[in-house]
Amino acid sequence: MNDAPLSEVATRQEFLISTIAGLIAGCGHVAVGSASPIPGSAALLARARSGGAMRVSVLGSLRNNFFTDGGVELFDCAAQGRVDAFFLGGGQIDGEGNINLVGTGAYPSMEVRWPGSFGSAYLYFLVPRVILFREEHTRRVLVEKVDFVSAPGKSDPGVYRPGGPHALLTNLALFDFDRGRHRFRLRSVHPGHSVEEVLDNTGFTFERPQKVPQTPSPDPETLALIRGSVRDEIAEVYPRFAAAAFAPRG
Amino acid sequence: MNDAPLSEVATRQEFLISTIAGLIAGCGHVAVGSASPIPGSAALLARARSGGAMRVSVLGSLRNNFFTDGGVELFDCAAQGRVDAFFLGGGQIDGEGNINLVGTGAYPSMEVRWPGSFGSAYLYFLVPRVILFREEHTRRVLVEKVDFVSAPGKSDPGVYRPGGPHALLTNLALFDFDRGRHRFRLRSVHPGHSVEEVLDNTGFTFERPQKVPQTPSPDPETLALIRGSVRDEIAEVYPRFAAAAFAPRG
Amino acid sequence: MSEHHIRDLFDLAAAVPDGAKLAVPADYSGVAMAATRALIRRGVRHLHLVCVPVSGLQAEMLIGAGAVKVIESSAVTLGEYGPAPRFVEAVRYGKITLKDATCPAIHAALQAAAKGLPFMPLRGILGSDLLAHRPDWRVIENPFEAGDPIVALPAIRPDIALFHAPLADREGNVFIGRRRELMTMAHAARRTFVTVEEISETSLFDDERLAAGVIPALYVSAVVRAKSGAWPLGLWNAYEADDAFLRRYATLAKTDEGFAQVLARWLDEPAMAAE
Amino acid sequence: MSEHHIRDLFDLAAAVPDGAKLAVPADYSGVAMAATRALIRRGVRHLHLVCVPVSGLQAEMLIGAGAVKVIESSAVTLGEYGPAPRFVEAVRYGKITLKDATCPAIHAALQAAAKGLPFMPLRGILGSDLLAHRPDWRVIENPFEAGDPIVALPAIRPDIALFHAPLADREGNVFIGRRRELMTMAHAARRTFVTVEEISETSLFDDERLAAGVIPALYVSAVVRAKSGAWPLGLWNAYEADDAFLRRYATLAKTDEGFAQVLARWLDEPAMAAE
Repeated sequence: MNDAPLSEVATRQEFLISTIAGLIAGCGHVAVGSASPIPGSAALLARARSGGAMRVSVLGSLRNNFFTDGGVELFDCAAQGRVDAFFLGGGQIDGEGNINLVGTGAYPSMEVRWPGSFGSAYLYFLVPRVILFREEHTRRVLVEKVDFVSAPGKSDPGVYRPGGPHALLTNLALFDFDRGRHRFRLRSVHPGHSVEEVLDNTGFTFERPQKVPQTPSPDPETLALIRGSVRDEIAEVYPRFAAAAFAPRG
Repeated sequence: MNDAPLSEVATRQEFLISTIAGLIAGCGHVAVGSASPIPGSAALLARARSGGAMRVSVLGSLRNNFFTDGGVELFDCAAQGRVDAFFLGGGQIDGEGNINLVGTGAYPSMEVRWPGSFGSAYLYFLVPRVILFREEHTRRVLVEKVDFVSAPGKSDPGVYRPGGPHALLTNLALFDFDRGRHRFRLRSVHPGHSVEEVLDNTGFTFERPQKVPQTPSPDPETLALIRGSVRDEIAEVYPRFAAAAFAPRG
Repeated sequence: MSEHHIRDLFDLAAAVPDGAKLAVPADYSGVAMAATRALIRRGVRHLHLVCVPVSGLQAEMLIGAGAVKVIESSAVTLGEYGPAPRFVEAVRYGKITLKDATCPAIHAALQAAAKGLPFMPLRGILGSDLLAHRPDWRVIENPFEAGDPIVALPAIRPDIALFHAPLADREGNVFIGRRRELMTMAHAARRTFVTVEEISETSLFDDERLAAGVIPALYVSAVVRAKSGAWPLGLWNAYEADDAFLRRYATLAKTDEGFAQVLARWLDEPAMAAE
Repeated sequence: MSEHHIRDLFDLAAAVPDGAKLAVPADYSGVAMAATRALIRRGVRHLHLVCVPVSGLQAEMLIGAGAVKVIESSAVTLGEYGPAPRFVEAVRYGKITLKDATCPAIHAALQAAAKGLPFMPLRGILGSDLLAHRPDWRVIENPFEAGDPIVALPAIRPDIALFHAPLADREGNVFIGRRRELMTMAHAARRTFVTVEEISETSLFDDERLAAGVIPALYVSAVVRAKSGAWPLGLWNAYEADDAFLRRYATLAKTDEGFAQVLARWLDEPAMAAE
């Protein structure tokens, strides 16, 4: 896996797009928030493969966003149970699935301040399948305990919470989240990387099978879709991403 | 006052329109509910006289209704403090200003059932100047105590209530409502009627001045306005009313 | 659109189960009368009718036909044509369960469902006998100010929202213009069935001006074409109510026999385009 | 429109008092940057900025210019152009009071104000550190189910809502299309100031399609024409953000000197049409 534009080899972004698309297959409605070109591309890929069964709402798009009730609609729609999957990131993500989009150090005068929590403190509770996606896989990002909980990975019994973390994808590996044990479990390591590398670069403990499989690479058909209709569609919202992230068309 | 179409004499409806217009003069925004041709005409008259200072929202109109947020907007708008006057009727109205739009006898299997409370249980609390308007002036309508309180004339201390009853207009007379004492006070009796007639036909006690004035009749200029632009505008919503209620143009 | 097997009014009526909590709009908003006729023809029973926020001929005829068990409404009236006689009769003899409401309470309870909330607070209502007869409405304290009571209304989540609109497209997007209460109904309900005058071959999202007044297909389970689908009621910007029908109805429906006669004639009217 | 004396950006800026609670939209919605420039020129101070539900360059520049005392937002970021450097700096040195929120909480609190409610309940949030740092947010019991905690958010009633739209008419009706959050802002705020690209000589209510996406003049205090009024940000369906400006800004604003330089240059740009 590398960024070289060889048509038979996926770029890093194409690989991630393909992997995320696999995580949301079968969903009826996938919503994509702002500043999310890779999840957006993945949702468009999954839709292309669904034979018309999947809806996708890409925030910021005019052509792939059918909301007509303003900024609140995504949140209402999720609370109605009409959003099956969503994507969240995090400046920090910890082993219990807590995410931090606010900053490091003591609140409020933080050493490092990030933009803020966006809709995470709500959507993490209400969307059944939340995919945590953060490209950087380091002990700086994947920590034992976040400095600030923008949105918790687990809730007390009695708290209304139909949603929560489903998986965590980074540049190195893919984890499932075990909602019973509130811990991540390594599902697969990406080609060119090892379990040791994952262990070295992860600040929290996690479960793993005795033999960790490799994350599958996209097949040629998938790559053609990504470099074709998906690239064209995502370019509406993320033109610079579309120009840089994909290998030339086959 | 009669229904004869003599251009110098107001019809009963024209007289009421003129009287209501006087009650809402100076308001910034007057809203008119459904099935209210006389209040609607009165609001349009008051607007015509205001020199552009008054807004009017007539429910059911396309030309004189600028709401764009659906059926809830009138109520939200009132709660925001942006509706200065509204009109309510009542199958029964009692001496404390309670109104009943539900029926007579024991709820729920009532002897006489009326349509229902509409928005009264809300707007009566929130609109500063609610005009009670009921053409029939009898002891059947104006009762000592309503059988069912759709909306109360007064509220306990501590209840949020910027609005309430302001006046009561019937075919016989005009009353003010004293919000301190929670009682009506006779302001004037319409031409051709007497205080005795009002007393005989009112089921509740009310205050009155020693000498009760006569309700003023519309002047020729007002009648011309009513029979001109007001008639044309109200015809959009109430064509049958517009055809029947007005004297021929002068 | 998720229920592609619904292709005509017959299918639509078959898809409304007995006992459904059915939300319907006020006369000014677009009432699916052709679909209502199909419902009565199929003999629907035990409906829990939620009127948003009031109803007229539709509730009246469903009640007269014996299709309604519970009605939640702020009013039922034929408006200019007078009282709704079958409603009045059913109330007097306790044939239907009443949930008397006030307009903004129904809007707020639907908005609660549309926001996935268990309840919505609302001003007013305190001291009204409505509250005394609605054990499902509670009075709570404003958590931000002691001694400030406020009503809490439980969310209304209809099983089905049913209404008539001027236009939809092949995807199931529906133009409702300024009739935003229809949007709230669709957001709040589990399923939404819409009848329309016309179906556009191009997407309603192609025109940004139109788009602002569109319910997205995401919320729409089925669209069926029904030309003059609001008749004998009117449709905004399209046609007026049928004055002669409504006059005749208001007179005849005062008696059981008269109602049976007007209902039978209405059910016998020639089938509509989509039926 | 109620404030007819406001005829240009100078008047508009003069009508925003120091200390105002000012609601502004997200970048995708229509940001009144020309008006923001006029505000900074007039030296506005102590603003309580409510970002609906996030902000970018606008909050960043107001903060850099020392105009902001309190900021309530779900995020401040330059998006593709990276962190908002003046915001980050102001946070680190405690120069502004933070009211960190989450997007639906800001929407809900504005909807509470638009409905005249003291508060709105909202799902989620429980267990987030946001709640720990927002003493104005409360946790109450769902009155309809014991043991079901839910957050109650106090209404946000802005003194002024300020945004940029493509079109208004002479009456003060403003077309906002699908950007309904602008409608909620206008309903919630005491006063609403709008800058627009164009002013139509005919009423926006003449076209029923357009009408569905219109904020009625009833809620609009003043409309001022400002061609390219969102620049250097973009406006939906009209123009893109100014890539070169934003790149330069993101680089220069990392230092006090760089920010002073880019701000001074921005304030010196030739006056807009309406100024």
